Amino acid sequence: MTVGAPLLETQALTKRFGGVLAIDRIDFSVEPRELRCVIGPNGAGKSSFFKCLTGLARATSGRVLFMGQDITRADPCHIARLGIATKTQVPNVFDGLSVRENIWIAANRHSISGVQAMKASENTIQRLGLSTAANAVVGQLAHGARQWVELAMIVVANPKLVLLDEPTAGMSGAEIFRVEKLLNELKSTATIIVVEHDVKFIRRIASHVTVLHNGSILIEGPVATVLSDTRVRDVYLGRHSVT
Amino acid sequence: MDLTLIICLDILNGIAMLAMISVGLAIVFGIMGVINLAHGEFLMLGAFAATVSTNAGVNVWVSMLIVAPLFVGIVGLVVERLLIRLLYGRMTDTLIVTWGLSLFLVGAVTTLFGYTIPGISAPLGSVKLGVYSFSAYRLVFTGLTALTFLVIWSFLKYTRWGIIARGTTQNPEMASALGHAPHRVYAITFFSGSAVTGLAGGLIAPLTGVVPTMGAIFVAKAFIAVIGGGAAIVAGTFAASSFFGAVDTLASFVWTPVIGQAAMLLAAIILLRLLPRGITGRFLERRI
Amino acid sequence: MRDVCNSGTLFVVGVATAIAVLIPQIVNLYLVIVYSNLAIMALFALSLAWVWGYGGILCFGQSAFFGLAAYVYAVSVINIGESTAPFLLAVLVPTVFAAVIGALMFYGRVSDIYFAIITLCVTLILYSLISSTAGPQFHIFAARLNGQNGISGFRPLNLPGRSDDVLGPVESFYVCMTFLIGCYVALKFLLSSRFGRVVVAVRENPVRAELLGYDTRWTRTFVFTIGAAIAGLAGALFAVWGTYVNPSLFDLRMAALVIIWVVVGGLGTLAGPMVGAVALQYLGNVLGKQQLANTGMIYGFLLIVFVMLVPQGVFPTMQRLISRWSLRRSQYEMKLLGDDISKGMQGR
Amino acid sequence: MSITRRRALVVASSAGIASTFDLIPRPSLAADEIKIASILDESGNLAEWGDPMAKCMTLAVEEINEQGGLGGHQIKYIRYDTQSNDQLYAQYASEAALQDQVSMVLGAITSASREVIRPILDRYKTLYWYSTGYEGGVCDFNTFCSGTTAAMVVRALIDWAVPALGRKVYIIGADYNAPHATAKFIEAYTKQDGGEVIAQVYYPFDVSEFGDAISKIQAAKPDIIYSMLIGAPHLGFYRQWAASGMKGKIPIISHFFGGGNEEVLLTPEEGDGIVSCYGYWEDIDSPENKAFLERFTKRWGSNHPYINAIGMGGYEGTKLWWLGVQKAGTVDRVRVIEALRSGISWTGPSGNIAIDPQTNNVIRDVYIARAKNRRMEIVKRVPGMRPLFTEQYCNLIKHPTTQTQYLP
Repeated sequence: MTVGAPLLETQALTKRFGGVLAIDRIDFSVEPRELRCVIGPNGAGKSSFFKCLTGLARATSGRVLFMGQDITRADPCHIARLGIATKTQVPNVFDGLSVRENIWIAANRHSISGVQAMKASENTIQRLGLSTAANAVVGQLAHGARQWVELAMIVVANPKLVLLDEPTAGMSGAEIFRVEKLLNELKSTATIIVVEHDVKFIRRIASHVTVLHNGSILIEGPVATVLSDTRVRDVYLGRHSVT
Repeated sequence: MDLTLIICLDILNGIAMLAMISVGLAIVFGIMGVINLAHGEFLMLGAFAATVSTNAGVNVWVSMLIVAPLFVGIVGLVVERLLIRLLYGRMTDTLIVTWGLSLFLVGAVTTLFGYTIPGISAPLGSVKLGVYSFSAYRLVFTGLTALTFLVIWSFLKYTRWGIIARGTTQNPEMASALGHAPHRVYAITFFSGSAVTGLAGGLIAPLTGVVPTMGAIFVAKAFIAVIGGGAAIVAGTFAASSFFGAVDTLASFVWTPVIGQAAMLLAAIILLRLLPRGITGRFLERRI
Repeated sequence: MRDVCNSGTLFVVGVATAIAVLIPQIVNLYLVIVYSNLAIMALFALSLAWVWGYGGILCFGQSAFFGLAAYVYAVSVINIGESTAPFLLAVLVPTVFAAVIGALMFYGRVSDIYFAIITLCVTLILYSLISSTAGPQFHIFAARLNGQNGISGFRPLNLPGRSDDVLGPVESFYVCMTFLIGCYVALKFLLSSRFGRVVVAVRENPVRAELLGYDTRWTRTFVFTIGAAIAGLAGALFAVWGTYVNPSLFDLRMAALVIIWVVVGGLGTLAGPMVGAVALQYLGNVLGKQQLANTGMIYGFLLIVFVMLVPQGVFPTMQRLISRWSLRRSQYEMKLLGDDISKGMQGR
Repeated sequence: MSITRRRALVVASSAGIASTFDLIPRPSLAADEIKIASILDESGNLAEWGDPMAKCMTLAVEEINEQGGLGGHQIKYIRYDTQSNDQLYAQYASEAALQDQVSMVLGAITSASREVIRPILDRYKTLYWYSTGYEGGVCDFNTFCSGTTAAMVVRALIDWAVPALGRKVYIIGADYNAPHATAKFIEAYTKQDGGEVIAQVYYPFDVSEFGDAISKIQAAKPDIIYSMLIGAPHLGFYRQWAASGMKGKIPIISHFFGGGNEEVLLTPEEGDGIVSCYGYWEDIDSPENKAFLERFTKRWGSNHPYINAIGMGGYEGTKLWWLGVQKAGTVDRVRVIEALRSGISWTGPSGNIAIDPQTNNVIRDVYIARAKNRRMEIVKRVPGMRPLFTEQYCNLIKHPTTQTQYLP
């Protein structure tokens, strides 16, 4: 585990929806250049946790620090501007626009000119092999393809931190392999947090894993140790309940 | 003492009026998401049905409580079959069609009955309160409104149809997967919404002037009440009507009716600014 | 794709210019006056076409800015006399007003139907307030607001700085058409600019736009304000055209009418709503001269029939008829592309 | 239903044709044809007034044509339906003046719409006739107002009511110009007759709930309620008043009541006993009126709504204008105006009407009437009322170029 200040850190992060306690006093941190997987059964609070990080949901209490800066109460757009790029669980793209336009919009935010944005997006289109589809209207593409476009929108923004919520959902084996390669490329420039179910995939990409259960961290550590931990298996099989 | 009492009665009555003209719209909008710009004209049809049948010798209560709802309900059913059904999920098109419908209905009724038909007067006498006297019918009106709300609420909460209807609102696919054709649900919803609107029309017939163009003044108020109420059909409309109605009547009493009206609209703006999902959107999530 | 839109733009501009130039030559004075009114209403429809069709903001109170501008012009021209300053003021006031409302609402994350109702309330408040200014105590300097009767008989436009050269109907018609074409072209340019594409993106998917770092609240406020400015321009021209203003500008009918125009013309286009406004205004004008049946009844009936026959609105339907074949082809291509992507993804 | 559809479609197609015609400039008009136009709301909110006006005007035109028109020239009557939409007022006024080049426009029901078209018709030099009763004060060489003005009816009504019914007057009215303006007359005349106005309250047009009003009145205990409520929603007041058992406890007078056939819309239990004052009632018992009603029934059928002063305005206006034309022997605007201002006087269904050259308003009989079983029974005929307020300010003999409305 590398030393130095964490890139992202949460302190006793808590979120309630009405009466439900979605996440409960989570202390979490990732180092720069780390690829961290967050796993856990359905309803463990993974998505709520992400929502709090991206600003789509306001934490009830606790703090979120990004590069030492408090972003707990910040709006999604300001958080994004700090260099945090997000892929939500369901493909979340501009269905009415073409692939090129989608990626251009993502690039435009931090380009000084439209031309520069166009260059950036063309590069990404090449790099991710989307050139044949560049003019296709995203709404008419298949599920997997739309996820891919969304990943392209993240790549073009060259972010410091990438939050991926189930990036391989609904993808074929070949496509998953493709995503894995992309993540490995991204790792050289950005920190990545991935929420995943596919254990094989996790073993391939991640060094460290955090297991959420009932809204709090059950266990955290190297992939091998965590995945072999009995509690984790119990949690997934629903035998175990943390008290 | 009498004055405060009479003011309270007036406020109650104002609330009842607003609630009554709104609830039919709330059903249609709440369950089907259909914005019916002809809502005012449905009220007008109810009022006409009640008036005409009473003049034709039908007992006034029968024509207000049975004829009016039945007639407007049937009209609603026809409209649903001929127009609304073809426009589900096309909110904007529904806007024009119902707007066109409202113009058409006004014109048609004018052509059939002319501009002036002999009105009917409120049944029952009046009750005395010191120097004041108060129309007994308006008390009954308030009571009937409360009853209507109770019925609708329990219908939606307890009966099979109510539950299916709510289910369809939450998730049409799911509902149809469970074997309830949304179209059938919608048809029945639109019928009952129209019927309630007809009832409202019938009940206000003796309280105001019954002319073909009477609907126009109600539709905006009804909308503001319904939207202000938010997701929950009954509770929402009730809460919003109570709030707006009270503001309006009270301000009218203290200052002038003009200020009363402006105050009500202003209240609506502030409310929606503070609770961007309407009253029940915030407090009574997942209620009826 | 963008070429098509450009040629379309050129076509629209061409037609409009032709009308602007030809009409006064071929028709008599009265029709010039009618067409001026049509141009003004087209401009009004354009403002909502932008706010609703491209900004994705359903504003049920667009007429508030229209009416406000008309009143500002009337009041200030009575006080000032020379019409240039009043005209500018008439556009400025509703713009600022909209900026304030927009900021208040969008930064409160009010949206959709709730925003629609709020804007409707704003219009109706203006209606009831202005209606109740009958007494002599309600006046702005020299201009008496005069309640339901409204203000009438004030000065129309004059050449900037030369208050004696009052514009006649034909000149006014040129002015209206110039503003109409100007605004249309300006909006087209805006849409093809960087900002314009962001506007469309925000309409398409606000959450994603936020996650990409765009402040949708600001974007929406800005779009809304531009729309109000155009509506204000139309309102000012309307006051000049009719030399009267009264509270009916703020009533529910007016508020609904512009929405009807936009939908009939075709939501999501700029030219469509203009066509819709012209068509429906002209229809009303023509129907008013027949005595066969109640005008409202016929008008309403035609509206219903129209929606049933032409669901997507005039303009998009025309476009589809033109490019039906090519559209079918493009869908086929789309499928191929879909396959290509997954291939491409596995390829590397 | 199907019939309606078919008719509507027929209209649609014919409308289409009409519009294509409009695009082509019309050739100049046939010389032997006199054109006049009415610009009225024959559909929409104000239709209940516009429709009978147009019917009465049609009847007047047909009578004139039967009598041979002007030297064999028949009158062509053009009807514009403004659909209760002020924009169309502006458009149709221009069309009548510039395209049809009519000799006279009779039109506008509300003062608002009158103020829309009056300046337009002045600008395009077309004689304008406004026949509806109004608040008074219009002073325009080109405009003739043959309806009653508020001052004359209020004068008549107050002079009758205050001595007969009592001193304390409570004013309740619709919140627009005419009632606010008229209230000043009511106050002035009531004071002159030794009474006082104890309160005034005004309601927006769309209010139909009058609980607070009734409570306030019950608290104030006036001798007379002077109502200036108007339109269907405001009928709520009379209904709720009666329903509260107040009917007959405090007498209601109103020079608005009856203008919208309120006596028919209300039941006798609610309406009977309310006293009003207008320039015409269907119940006027005079040979001229009998003859008129016969002709009207013959033309429009017997089940027409009760004809009130507003409807009758269309007939009066046309007839008065025609007297001017006959006297001038031409339809030339200036000559007709001169002729009219040279003292035209006419005894018609509504009694005697004379044009007052000082104001271009009229000196006419007015009738106080009481609602009884869905009709109005005449209580008193007040002959020769002058345009009281208007004549204080307006003098077209001294200042013929005036084009304005004086507001109290």
